[in-house]
Amino acid sequence: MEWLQQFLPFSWDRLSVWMGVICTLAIYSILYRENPFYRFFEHLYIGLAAGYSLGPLLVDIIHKYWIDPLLHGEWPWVFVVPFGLYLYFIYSERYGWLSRIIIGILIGASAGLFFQEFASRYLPQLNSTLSKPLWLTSANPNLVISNVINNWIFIVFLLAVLTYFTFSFEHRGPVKRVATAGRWFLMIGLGAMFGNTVMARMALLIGRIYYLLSDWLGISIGGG
Amino acid sequence: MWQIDTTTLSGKVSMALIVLGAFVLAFGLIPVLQTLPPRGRRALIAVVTFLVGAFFAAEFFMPLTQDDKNYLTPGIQPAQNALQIIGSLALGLGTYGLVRLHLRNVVQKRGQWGYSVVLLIAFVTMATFSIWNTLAEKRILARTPLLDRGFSLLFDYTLIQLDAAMFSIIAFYIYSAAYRAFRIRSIEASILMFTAMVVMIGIVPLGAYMSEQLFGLPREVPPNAHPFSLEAILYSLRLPEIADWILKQLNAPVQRAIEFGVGIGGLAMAIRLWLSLERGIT
Amino acid sequence: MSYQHAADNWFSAIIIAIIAMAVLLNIFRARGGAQLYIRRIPGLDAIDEAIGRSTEMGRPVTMIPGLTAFGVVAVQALTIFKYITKQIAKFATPMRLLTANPTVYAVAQEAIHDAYNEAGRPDLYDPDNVRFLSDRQFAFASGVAGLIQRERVAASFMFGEFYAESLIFAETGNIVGAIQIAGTTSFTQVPFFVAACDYTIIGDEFYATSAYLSREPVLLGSLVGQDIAKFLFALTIAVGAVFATLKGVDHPFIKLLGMPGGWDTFWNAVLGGR
Amino acid sequence: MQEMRPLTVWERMLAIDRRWLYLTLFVSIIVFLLLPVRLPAVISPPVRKFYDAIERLQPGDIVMVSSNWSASTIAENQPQLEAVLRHLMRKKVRFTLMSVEAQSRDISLRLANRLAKEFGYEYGKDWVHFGFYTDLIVAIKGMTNDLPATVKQDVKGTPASQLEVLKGVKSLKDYKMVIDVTPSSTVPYWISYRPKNLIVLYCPTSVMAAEAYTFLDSGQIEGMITGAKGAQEYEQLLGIVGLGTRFINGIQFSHVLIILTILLGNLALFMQRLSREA
Repeated sequence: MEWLQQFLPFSWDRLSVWMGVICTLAIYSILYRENPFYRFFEHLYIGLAAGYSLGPLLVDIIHKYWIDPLLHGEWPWVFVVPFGLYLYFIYSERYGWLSRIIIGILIGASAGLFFQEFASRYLPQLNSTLSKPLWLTSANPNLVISNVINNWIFIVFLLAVLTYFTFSFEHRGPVKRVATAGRWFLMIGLGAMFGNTVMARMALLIGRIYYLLSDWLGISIGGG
Repeated sequence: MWQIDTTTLSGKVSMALIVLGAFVLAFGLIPVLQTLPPRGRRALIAVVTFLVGAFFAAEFFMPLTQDDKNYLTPGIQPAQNALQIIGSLALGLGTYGLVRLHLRNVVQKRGQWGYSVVLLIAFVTMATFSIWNTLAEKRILARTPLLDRGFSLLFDYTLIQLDAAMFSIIAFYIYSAAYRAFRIRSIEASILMFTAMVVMIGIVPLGAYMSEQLFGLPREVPPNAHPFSLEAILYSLRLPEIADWILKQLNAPVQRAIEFGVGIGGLAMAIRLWLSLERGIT
Repeated sequence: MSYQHAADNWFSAIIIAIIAMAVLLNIFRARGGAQLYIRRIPGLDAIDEAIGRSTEMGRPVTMIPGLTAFGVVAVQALTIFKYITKQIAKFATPMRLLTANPTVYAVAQEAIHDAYNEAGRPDLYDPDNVRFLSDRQFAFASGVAGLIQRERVAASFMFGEFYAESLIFAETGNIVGAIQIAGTTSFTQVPFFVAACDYTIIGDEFYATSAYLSREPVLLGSLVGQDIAKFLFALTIAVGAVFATLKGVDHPFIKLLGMPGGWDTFWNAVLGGR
Repeated sequence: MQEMRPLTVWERMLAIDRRWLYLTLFVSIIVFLLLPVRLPAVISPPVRKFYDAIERLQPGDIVMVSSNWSASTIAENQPQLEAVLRHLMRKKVRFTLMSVEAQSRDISLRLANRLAKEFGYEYGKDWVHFGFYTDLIVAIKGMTNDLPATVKQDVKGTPASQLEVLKGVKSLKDYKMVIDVTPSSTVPYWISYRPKNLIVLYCPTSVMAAEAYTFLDSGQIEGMITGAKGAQEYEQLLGIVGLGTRFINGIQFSHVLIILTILLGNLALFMQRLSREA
């Protein structure tokens, strides 16, 4: 009976593991059908998640960037929070528009910062695409025929998919064929995403079942 | 000039007055702002949005005075900290909205309000423990066994488990959809499915095992082998190699074309938002 | 490899300025009343075909904006639903618009009401047909699945931003044999829609669909400007690739086309009389 | 109207209750995890480049680890973060952690504390955690211009100026590398706003992996570990048995199961349509 003693939630660690198992099984009960057990734990989850975020928010940000500087006398910081609180008028009819001033600050900042992102994120990709030579020439000595073939495939695929995403002119004749090919090439990219997404979702369930087998039931899984 | 010595009593008092003054100013300004007509309000929002955007855009576009810096760069760092604060207030908005909704459910005894009580109790308990834990880490509050045990139970063994379980459900939906929803009904769907299956098998160890045991393809290629020699070609037919080639040569250009579409669309959207051309949204 | 400032390569400032001009000019042209052309994407033909077949079956049609929060994508999804409602109003086919966001629900009521008026059938408008099921992801999904199965829906239209729960809609739709058309800007969901639905409108096409239907000037002008930018990218790639083939990948002109530091390298080479 | 004839075997197969399918998957994964099969991984090029990039680091170099995952993707991101931190500590490299996801702040801190004990890494001298940041772009730009002023203090409240690990570090420019362990699209912001010479290494959940191949091609990302599968490859390179190795049988055989299920579903539909026309 000794292993039962070990297994049941008498010690603090075992109680914690059992708590984790109950939560997991409660969420999985929705697979059978919606039930009060699931609903209780779902609301528990939403409440805990919202409550937890206040720690990092208030201490790691508000305390560090606002309260601490004020305690050290850096007075210009004082205005950020009082005006920032206008955000909380968002639900009121009369004062709702005040919150949109502060939202305007956030939107303005994200728009102003986007120019650097456009340059940094997309131009190196543009440059890397046009640095793909399409023929064996003396200008690129160490080029191999397989590179040239791959470069052709790369640029043809890219331009075809780009053509598919154009809308301000009618797709007729050769352009229509290129756009249709573009949608088929798009399917290859989507196939790669499909395969990876299935792997991701399976891994999350495998992680949960591993927790039940290993941490709860104590079965050792050595990865085969 | 931007610093008050708060070690002295007079320093502390003046700082407290400044804080009070800031709040009085912010909330005293509201009646004044309310007098603005609707057109004036939209104009004020548009001007604020434009000025904030202009600051960051200008810092990016202005020529440099010395290494990697221009006239506006020193202002970037404090502006970032201010945005960090406003960003966290905006994040807190979601929590505020959630609590407000469920409080109303409880007060008005709206249907199933019992669950709202559960949510609010969980919220208050976890908020207390989370704030206490974070403050204890910064050695502002004492760290007691109650804190360690309570926070660990609520965080490690409840919130973490519920979060992990909630998202693992999706695997079940994918599996039942695989049986009844994923139809190979058109050329497009068959291209997608075939690519997905090759990638799914090619990227896992099973792909290599099958290539070697079932199809007898070579495990590796002698370094000096000619690119078109038999070994090289057989080697490139292994499932892991095919999957890697699909991902690197066929999938990459498609993703890059999508990136260009998203990037150009993003630039157009940034300009529209910056100049408040987007009607009805903000 | 990254830009701290446009000065790292003024080519970036030039290309951003050209695209900005293209977008703004076309927006003001459209606002000035110019008729900007946006092609009718095949997705719209698929929608019309689905509407036609659903009227033969005489069973209801569902419209699902998903979990889309109120914003640009939600407004455009409702534009598409308005178009569908006007088409089915001619055959008095019953419809259900199911939302997971209270703001979207309120705006949707208004949009569907206008749609029936514009179709000349205000009598068909029933406020109960537009419903707010729940703001929780899986509760909303099971609510939609239940309705699709109970009413043996003929066609299901899903437009907006979607997450993993979209699989439940698509699967239930397949079980009852509904025709399904989806359109989303969330790329991670597109593969599943393509596999599960009859037709899928992908990424930028979503914006083109609503622009085509709403003729909204800012959207039209922006799309035309974006097309010009895409043509500019394609041209740069073609010119650059040919140049790289002839002159070599490390030529200063290649560095000029987008690499940080490329501007100074190029002009030093040119002025240095290479 | 629906003819009243007995359902063919195919129709019964398609009309199977969804809950039987869920049970099949659950039981199958338990079986796959317990299979005593060990298939060595093939090291994919992105993982090989990731490993080589860290191998090139010298003891004393400083690296930023951005951990942005909550427990919802713990099965994919935790194996990655563990493998990467073990490799960094083996190389005696200084590292600093930061999070733009609230939950990740405490998860990554607890995980790093556990591993640091194993390698004798001292908090404050060899590694620190900078805590939570609401906005990633704003944090990166701030740190690129002036790291101590942006960070101000670590999770333990020690001012940045007194952190020994930050000796000689004025901004992100003094870092060798950033490793982004994330389930969301945070890497494009690292690519866009980082200092010029900062190497970016990427640990995405598999959902985000396909999109990143354009950044691998352009060199904006040096290496990538794709989900738990990539972690298994990395563990094989490190010669350790971690969660990736323990999950891989579940992953690869569930792929086979999914493929067979899709084919079976299509076959059942095809046969059903055939029998209805006959």
